[in-house]
Amino acid sequence: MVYTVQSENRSRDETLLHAAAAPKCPTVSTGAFNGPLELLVHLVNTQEVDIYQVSLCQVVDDFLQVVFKTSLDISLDTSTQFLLYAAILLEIKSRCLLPQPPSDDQGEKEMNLLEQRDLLLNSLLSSRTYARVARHLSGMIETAGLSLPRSWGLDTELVWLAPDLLDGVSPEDLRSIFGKVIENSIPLEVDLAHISVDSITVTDVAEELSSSLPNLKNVTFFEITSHLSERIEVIVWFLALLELCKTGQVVLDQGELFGELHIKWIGDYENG
Amino acid sequence: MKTDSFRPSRAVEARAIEAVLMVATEPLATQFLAGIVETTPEEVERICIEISGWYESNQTGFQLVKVAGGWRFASHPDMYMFVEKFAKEGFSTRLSAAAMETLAIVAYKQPLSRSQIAAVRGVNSDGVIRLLSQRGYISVHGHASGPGQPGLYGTTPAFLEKLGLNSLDDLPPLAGFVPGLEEAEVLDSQLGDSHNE
Amino acid sequence: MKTDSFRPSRAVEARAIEAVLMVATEPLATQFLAGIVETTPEEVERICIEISGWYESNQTGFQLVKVAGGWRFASHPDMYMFVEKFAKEGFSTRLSAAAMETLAIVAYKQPLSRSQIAAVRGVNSDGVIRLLSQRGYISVHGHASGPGQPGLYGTTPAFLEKLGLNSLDDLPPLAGFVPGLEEAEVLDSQLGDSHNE
Repeated sequence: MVYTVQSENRSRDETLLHAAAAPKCPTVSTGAFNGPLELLVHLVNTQEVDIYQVSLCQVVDDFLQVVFKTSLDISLDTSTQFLLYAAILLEIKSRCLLPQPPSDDQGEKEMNLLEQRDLLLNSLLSSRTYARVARHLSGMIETAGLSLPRSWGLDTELVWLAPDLLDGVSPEDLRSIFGKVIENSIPLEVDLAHISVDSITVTDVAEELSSSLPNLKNVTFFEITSHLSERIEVIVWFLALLELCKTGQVVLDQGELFGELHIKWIGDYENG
Repeated sequence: MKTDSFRPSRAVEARAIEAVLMVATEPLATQFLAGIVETTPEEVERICIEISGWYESNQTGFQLVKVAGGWRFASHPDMYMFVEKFAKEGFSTRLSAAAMETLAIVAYKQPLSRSQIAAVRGVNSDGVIRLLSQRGYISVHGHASGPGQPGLYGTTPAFLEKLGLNSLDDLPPLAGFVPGLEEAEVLDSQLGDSHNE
Repeated sequence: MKTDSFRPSRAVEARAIEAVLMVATEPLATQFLAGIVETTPEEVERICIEISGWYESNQTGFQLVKVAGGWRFASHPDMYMFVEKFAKEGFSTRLSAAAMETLAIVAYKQPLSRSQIAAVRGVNSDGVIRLLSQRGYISVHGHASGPGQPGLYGTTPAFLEKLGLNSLDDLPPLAGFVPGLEEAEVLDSQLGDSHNE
C-alpha cells in the first residue's frame, strides 16, 4: 500500500479534523457525524467516491493523518470512535471485494443497487432519529438527576415485623449470583492480553545474523531458528534473512519445494 | 391551592400515605397505597396530587413525585447543589453517547433482540447492552420464537426512574425527532450523486 | 407557631436542610448539616426546631425528630398502625436483585467497604447495604486503615444460620465458575490493591 502526501487535500483533512474534534463537546453532538453511516456520507461528499468504491488506502491515510495531527488534544473517546468508523469501512470494503454472485440481468442489478440505496437512506434516517432522541433523553436524565429519592427504609424497631428475606435462598443461589456479578462487572483495566508486543525487530535480527553467520559454514534455516519458541520470531528471522539476501550478504538455496533452506554467508567478514 | 388553605386537620389517609412513603425505599404504586390506607386508588391519587401541590406551594425542600408508576419522596431539584454536596458518591457517571443511543432504541422499539439493536445502530452493540443491563436500565423481557430464541430486551422501572417518567407513555413521541423532509431529501441526493459517478 | 404563620417564602437554608435530610440514610448531626448548608450550628438548630414545629401544626404524617445522632425524618407515631401494616405486608418477601447481588459480594469478598461494593456492582449500594445491615445479614467487622477508615462489611452468624451453613468455608466454592473466574481473580487483586491504599 502506497501512502501519498496529499497537500491538495488540505481542506478535506481539515473537515475530518473538525469532525474528529467535534465529539469532544460535552453534549456529544457529533456535528458532522451521527454514526458510522454518517461517516460514509461524509466520505462520499468530500472524497467524491462511490459509496461502494471507498478507497481503503484513502481511509487509512485520512485516519492516520487525523490521529497524528491531533495527537496532542484528541480524546480517547474520539480516537476510538474514529477507529471504529475506519474498521467499519474496512469491513464494508472487504465485503465488496468478495466475488458477487453472477447476474447477467442488467435490470436486476440496477434494482439491487436501488434497493441497497433505499436501505442505506432508511438506516441513515433512523440512526439520525435515535441520535437525536438519545440527546433528548440525556437531557431528561440530567433534569431527573437533580432530585434524589428517599431510601431510608423501615425503622429498626419495625424490621422484625417484615418476613425474612432469606427464605428460600440457598448457598448455591448466592454462588450463582456472585458469578453473574463478577461476569458482568466491567473490568477497571483494559485487557491487553490479545495484543502481542514485538520483542524483536528485523533490524535487530539482521545484525545478529551478520555477526553469527560468517562463522557458520553451511547452516539451514531450521538450525538457526530451532531455539525460537514463537511463530512471530521465526517470521522475523525469515524476514531478516531475506533482507540480508537482498543486500547480497547471503545466498539462499532450497533444493525442493518446502524443502530445507540452506544459508551461505557470502558477505563481508568484518565481524568474523 | 393557596398556602394557607390546607385544612388544619389533615385527613388520616393523607397522613398515613405520608408516613408510609417516609419509610419506603422505592416508589409505591397507587393501588398498593390504597390497600395500606384502606381507601380507593382514586382517592389515593387525589390525595397524593393534593399534598404534592401543598409541598410545592409551601416551598418545602422536598417533593412528592410520581415515577415508574408509583409515588415517592425526593429532594427538590432546586436544592440540587446541597444534595450533591451531601451525596457526592451517589451520582452515577454519565452514559456515553453510544449507550444513550442504544437505550433510546430499546426504549422506543422494545422488545427487541441484540441483533435488531445492532441493525439499527449499524454496529455491534453487545458491550453497551451489557453495560445497560448491568446498570439495570434494560433487561431481557422474553425470548423471540425464531432460531436460537434470542433474548428480547426492554426497559426496566429503574429506567423510568432514571428519566423521572411515570410510564413509557410519557416518553416524547418519536415523530418529533425524525429528520424533516428537506433533510431527508438532502441525504437522498447525496447518496444519489455518489451513484451516478 | 400557628399553622398559617410560616413565611410563604421558605428560607433557602430550611429548604436545603429538608432536601438533605430527605435523601439521608442515617441521622445527620447539627454540625454536619451546618457544613452542608453553610451556616452556623445554632442557626441549623433553630431552623430544625422551627420546621419540626411547622410539620406538627400542619399534622403531616411524618415528623422531624432529633435523636442521639442528629436530625432525621420519621413517620409520625400516630400513623404507627399503617407503617406496621406496610412492614408486614408491603415489604416484598424476597430480596431484590440488587440486595442479593450485594449480599453475594459481601459473602464472598468480605471484609470490604461500601465503596468496594459499589465498585464491583458499578452503582452506589448504600441503600441496599443499610437494608442488609438492618436485617442482620451483614455488619461492620472492622475498619480499613486507609483515609476515613471506612467500615468493612462482612456477613453475620445469622446469615450463616439462615443459609444452613456451619461456617463461611462451607459456601459453595467459586472454582466451578469457568467463565468468570479469570475476571474474578483480576477483580480480587484490584480489590486487594485498593485495600492497601
